[in-house]
Amino acid sequence: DKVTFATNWLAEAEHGGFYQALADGTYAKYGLDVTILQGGPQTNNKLLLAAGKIDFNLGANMIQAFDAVAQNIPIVAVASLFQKDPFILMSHPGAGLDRFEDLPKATAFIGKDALVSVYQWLKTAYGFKEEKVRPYAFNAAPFIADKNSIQQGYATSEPYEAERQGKFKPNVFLLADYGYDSYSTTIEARRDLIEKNPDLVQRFVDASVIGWCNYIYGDNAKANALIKRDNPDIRDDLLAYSVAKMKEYGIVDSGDSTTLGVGAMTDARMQSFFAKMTNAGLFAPSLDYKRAYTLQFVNKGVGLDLRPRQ
Amino acid sequence: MRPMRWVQEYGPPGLVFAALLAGWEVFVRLADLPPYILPSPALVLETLVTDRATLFPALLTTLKITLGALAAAVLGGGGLAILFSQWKWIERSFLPVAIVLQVTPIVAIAPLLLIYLEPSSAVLVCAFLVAFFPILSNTALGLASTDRNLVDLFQLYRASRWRTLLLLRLPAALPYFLGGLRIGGGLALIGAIVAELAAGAAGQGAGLAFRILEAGYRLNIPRMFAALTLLSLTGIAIFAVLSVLSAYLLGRWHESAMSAER
Amino acid sequence: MRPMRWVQEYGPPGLVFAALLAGWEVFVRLADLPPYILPSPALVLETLVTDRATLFPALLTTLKITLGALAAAVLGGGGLAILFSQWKWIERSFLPVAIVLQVTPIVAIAPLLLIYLEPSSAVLVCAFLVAFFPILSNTALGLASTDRNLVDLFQLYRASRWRTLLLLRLPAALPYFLGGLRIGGGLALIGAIVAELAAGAAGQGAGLAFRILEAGYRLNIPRMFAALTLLSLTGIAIFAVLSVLSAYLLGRWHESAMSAER
Amino acid sequence: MICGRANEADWQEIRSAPFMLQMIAPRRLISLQGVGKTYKNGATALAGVDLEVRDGEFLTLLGPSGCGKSTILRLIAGLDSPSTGVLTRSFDDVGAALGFVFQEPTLMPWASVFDNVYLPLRLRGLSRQSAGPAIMEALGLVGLAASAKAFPRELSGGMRMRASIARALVLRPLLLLMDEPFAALDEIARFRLNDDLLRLQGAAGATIVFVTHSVYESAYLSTRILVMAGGPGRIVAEIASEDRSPRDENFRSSPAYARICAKASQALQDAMQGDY
Amino acid sequence: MICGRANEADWQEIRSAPFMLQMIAPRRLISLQGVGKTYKNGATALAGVDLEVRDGEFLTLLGPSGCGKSTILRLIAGLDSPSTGVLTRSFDDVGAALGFVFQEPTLMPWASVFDNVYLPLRLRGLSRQSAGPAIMEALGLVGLAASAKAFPRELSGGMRMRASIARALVLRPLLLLMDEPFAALDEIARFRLNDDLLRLQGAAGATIVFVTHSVYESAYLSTRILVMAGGPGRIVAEIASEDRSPRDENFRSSPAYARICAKASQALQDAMQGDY
Ligand SMILES: Nc1ncnc2c1ncn2[C@@H]1O[C@H](COP(=O)(O)OP(=O)(O)OP(=O)(O)O)[C@@H](O)[C@H]1O
Ligand SMILES: Nc1ncnc2c1ncn2[C@@H]1O[C@H](COP(=O)(O)OP(=O)(O)OP(=O)(O)O)[C@@H](O)[C@H]1O
Ligand SMILES: [Mg+2]
Ligand SMILES: [Mg+2]
Repeated sequence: DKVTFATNWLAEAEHGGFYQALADGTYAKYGLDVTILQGGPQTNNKLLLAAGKIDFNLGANMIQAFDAVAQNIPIVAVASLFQKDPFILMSHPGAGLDRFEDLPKATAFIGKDALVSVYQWLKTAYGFKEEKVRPYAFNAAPFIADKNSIQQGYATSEPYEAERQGKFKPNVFLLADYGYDSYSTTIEARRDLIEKNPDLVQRFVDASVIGWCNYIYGDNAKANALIKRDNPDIRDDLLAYSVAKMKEYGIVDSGDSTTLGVGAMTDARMQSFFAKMTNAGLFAPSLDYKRAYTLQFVNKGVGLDLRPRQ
Repeated sequence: MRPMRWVQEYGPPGLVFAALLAGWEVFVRLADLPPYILPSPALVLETLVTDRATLFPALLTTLKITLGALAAAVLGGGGLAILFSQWKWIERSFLPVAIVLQVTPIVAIAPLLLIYLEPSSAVLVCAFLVAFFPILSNTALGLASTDRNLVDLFQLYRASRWRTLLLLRLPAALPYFLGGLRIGGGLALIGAIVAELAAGAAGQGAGLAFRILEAGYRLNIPRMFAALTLLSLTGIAIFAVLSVLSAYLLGRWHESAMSAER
Repeated sequence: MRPMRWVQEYGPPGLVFAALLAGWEVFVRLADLPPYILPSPALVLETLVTDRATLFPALLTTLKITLGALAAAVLGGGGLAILFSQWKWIERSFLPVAIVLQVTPIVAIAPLLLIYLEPSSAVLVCAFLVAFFPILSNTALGLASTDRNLVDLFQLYRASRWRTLLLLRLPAALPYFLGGLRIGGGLALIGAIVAELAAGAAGQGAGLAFRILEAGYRLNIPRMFAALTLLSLTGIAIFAVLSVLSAYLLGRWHESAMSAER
Repeated sequence: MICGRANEADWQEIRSAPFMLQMIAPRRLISLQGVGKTYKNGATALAGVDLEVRDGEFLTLLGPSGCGKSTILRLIAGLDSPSTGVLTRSFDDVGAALGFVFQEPTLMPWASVFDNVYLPLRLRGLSRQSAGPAIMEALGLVGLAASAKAFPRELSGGMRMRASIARALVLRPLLLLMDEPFAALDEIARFRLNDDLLRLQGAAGATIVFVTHSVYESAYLSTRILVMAGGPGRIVAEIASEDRSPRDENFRSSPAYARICAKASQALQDAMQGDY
Repeated sequence: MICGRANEADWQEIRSAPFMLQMIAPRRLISLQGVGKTYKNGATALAGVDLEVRDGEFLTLLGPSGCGKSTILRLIAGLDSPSTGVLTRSFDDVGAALGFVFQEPTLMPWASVFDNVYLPLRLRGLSRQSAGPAIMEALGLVGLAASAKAFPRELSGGMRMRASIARALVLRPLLLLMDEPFAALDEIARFRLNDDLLRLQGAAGATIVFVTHSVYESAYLSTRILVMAGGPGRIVAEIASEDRSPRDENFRSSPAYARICAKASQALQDAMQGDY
């Protein structure tokens, strides 16, 4: 079957598992002919999914999935490949911003998409203020130039660039460690596809999960080659760094996934996260958030056998 | 006779406008498009009303940036055009710089600006950069298009450069300048949007751009369209105001502003 | 005498340009700015050379979109201006639509366009939307500024609307149109950049916009500046070509293109 | 022609004419009845003008500056419409070859002299090639053959006016409206062109409505002179030139010529009574 | 004036003049020596022109259309520079009040008639208020007082030209260059303005260089007439008007006037030999 899967950014290690499944023939083995469509800074592929132009979309977090429910958009998260959202805040070391509690007083370089989601939670949970926010346009220079500032990022890339260019090792705060328990890098599909062709969805989920396990634990050279083909500007050292960080933080494989398999999602965590977001004022408590996901395709232990035995 | 004429002038555009809206509404209904792909005009209007508390303050913010940028563009673009017309070597030296400023993408230089400027000034600078070039270019063209015989006349009276500029070249360039202004007005609005996205503050004091983007992220497409509608109406209003100004300033002497009858 | 004149004409801008570059270099060195904040011109040049394999194909992609958009803008903007000049009710009905298209932010409508169009066409449409308005607006102004006495002459000879357009209004509007084209040329380039960001393909076939953004993301600021330099040079080249075209077409008759001596 | 008693006066004149040709009542090409013209800014250029243009005549309008002569030509050409009164044309609007020498040259600055003169032929569908001889002939007539390739900006004032005359003549129009065509020319060229004009008119049987400030020119050329007064513009006198002798140097020294000159001068002087 | 023998000829004329005033060699304001002018497109408008303008004289240039009269005026005014030869000015460039009536009205379309005439005074730093009387006087002179508030577009051709004349006169210039100023005016207005011009010149002691196509006008006004021929433009004859009797209707019927007219006509005819 021909399917198109859209990511949320230019090809990078954070999409590694999908490229892995494509590169090593896992998708093919599951009878899928997959095209990966790269995202970009101003693209909104979720609308393409809603309009039926693509079959699967990479969801950055669950907030947008809840949004879809709120707007009656029939999009459902069917698997979550990241157990922890790699979203971080980073600060300059030794500038009085070494503890998470210090961060709200700093100037914050935050992108618009994070501002309308994560940051809203940070406001209620930790007292961050919108007045401190400066726009972050995927360019860390203003952060590096200002010692009293913090900046958003992904654990897997921004600290590396800041370190390399800024010649200092920034403090990194993974929000997942501070209570931000959104799933991340979800696979989203249209509800009608789930209903009409659950088998296709299942095969795509399973193959992607296997791809991710192989990317993290196996030989990912081919996947990286494919990533570099799609995005020639990315460097090997960055890819290596990203993979290392994903392992270090247990982004892909930690908690539930160690028993349920990569891609795992649970009702309990969804409920917890939704409660937090409701608290932050993002959603009405009455929202039927359960429509945003389905556990039908995950928690089946797929790929557990690919984990290295400790 | 007056009302007849009014109907004649504004009837067709009114009809076309109504037809466009109706066609849109019908299309949405027939194709049964969900609101997140294309909301119907009725829904957009409804959203405009229900979300007015969010949208109108945002409009105000954007409007402020727009007008500030337009004013800066008039001063900057017009002033530069005047300098260019007075000293050819300045034109040859700095026109390339002006072109570079025009074609440099805001998103690329916004971070640099953010390092050195307050966000509010950075936004103004970005919006200015988008809007100033048409005014510069058209004014320069107008200044260069001054009737040669009148230039001779001023030379005859040994008018100084500046008086020639003030009394001859500027009035002669007025139609061109106003044309540039009409283009620049819309661009200032886009500039405000782009600048806000690249360098602007968010949250409380955010402008329409942020609202549009936010609505897009939150997949609230009807609200996005409501904001876009406000933006469009603002654009039309700016153009209309500048057209009236144009007609007022040129009415008695320039062909472009005169009616066919004499 | 010829070379003397050449020096006189291009000496000052050359000096200014060199001074700007030197000032930039000195500033970077004295302030000891790291390359990720502001790279020195020397470094930018070096990067331009070392990264040429990435940058020049990207430039080519962007250039293709730019020229395509400019051509579309000439046809679309010019054509619309002609329609407007021929039927007032069309102008009154569709000018607002044109303004709406001008002020609608690309980033907001690109996702919608992508639903209905191929990415490559969507990019072209976006870039076109950015570039067409100045051409439309200036051409319309030019068509309306035709010498009233010549219009009378054509009316006398019972020239048809279209012949009057072809033989009278179009030549008369040429200086204005070319002015609009010079503005539109730069805007088409920006449009290509913006469109690429909002709707373009990434990776292999990506244009300069992605290189700039990606380089910014990776804090590879020297490469970002190298790409920006290419972009600026492209903008200047487009402007220069259009200026030469302008001088060629207007040289013998329009004040704006004539030298001071007779 | 004045005050509605037009026809009676006509017949008297025609009866007194020496040639049989004149006995046939000429067709009326144009007639203005009680025509007034008020411009948008409120200035009244004409009030109550009665006038008719007859087939084949050479009608001259004479009057002080600003009295409405150009306005009358524009009304006749249909470039403006009267604010009051009636204007009727009895020639086929579209078919009739109409020529108009405006008071200002009105050339297209982007076209060469040749192309400017080509314009009327081009609008009739003639190719540049086939129009060539006619254009060069017209340019030759006004002495501009050598400047065919020049652009209007490169011409002297008189040359521009001559190009404009050539453009009006190139169609060999049946009705020719000329607004001070020779004002920018020296007397010798003027005399030459006067004769050329009469020759062309004779050959084509054209009707000419002419505006001039020169009493002498009007006396030399016209079959009929209308003297206008300003404020607001109206027709105050009509002088028929009953002499049909050939117009040449001899005519300039004939008593008929002198008489017409004197009459016209007097009428003009009367018209300007009270004027500045 | 022709061919370098200027001074001798001058003296002969001056000696034959009836008034002692003429015995004092007038100061030379302008002198052109071997001046040629070739335009950028290669057209040679003037070749080897020797000419001087003396203080207080009324010098008229007469010649066929396109022979370079306007070009000479432009050179004198310093609006163009000669391609060959030398042009010297002995008056203070900036201080001397210079007036120029261009061949075309050259009015600013965005300014009223009043403001157009105000321009030269404005450039001298006068306020609108204080310039008012002078402007209205100049407008009255050309009969445009009633149209002070009109815009150029709302004027007739002759009225525009008159506004342009008013603008040139309003400064009471000491050197006045006039390029066919009265061509668009009727004879009566023309005569009136001729007299006004002479009166103004007498009162101010101004020098006038005048271009006209009318032999009669030149004979009536000038102290000296230069006849030019074209292709390329050059001066072919000089006619000094030795009669200093007052210029009025009597002068027009005087034998001196008739003699000058005849001479000028003949010179013009000779000059146009071979021309079209
Ligand atoms: N700007 C110009 N470029 C090229 N040739 C020119 C230009 N101006 C004038 N000429 C040429 O120079 C010659 C003299 O022009 P000029 O205007 O001095 O004539 P003129 O004597 O004033 O004629 P007229 O009585 O028709 O006004 C003409 O043959 C004309 O074609
Ligand atoms: N477009 C216009 N708007 C307003 N008033 C006008 C316009 N055109 C002409 N007039 C006025 O109408 C009157 C007649 O003008 P017209 O041009 O017919 O005069 P004319 O007899 O041709 O004069 P001239 O001999 O000076 O050319 C003038 O008083 C003039 O001011
Ligand atoms: Mg007239
Ligand atoms: Mg001349």
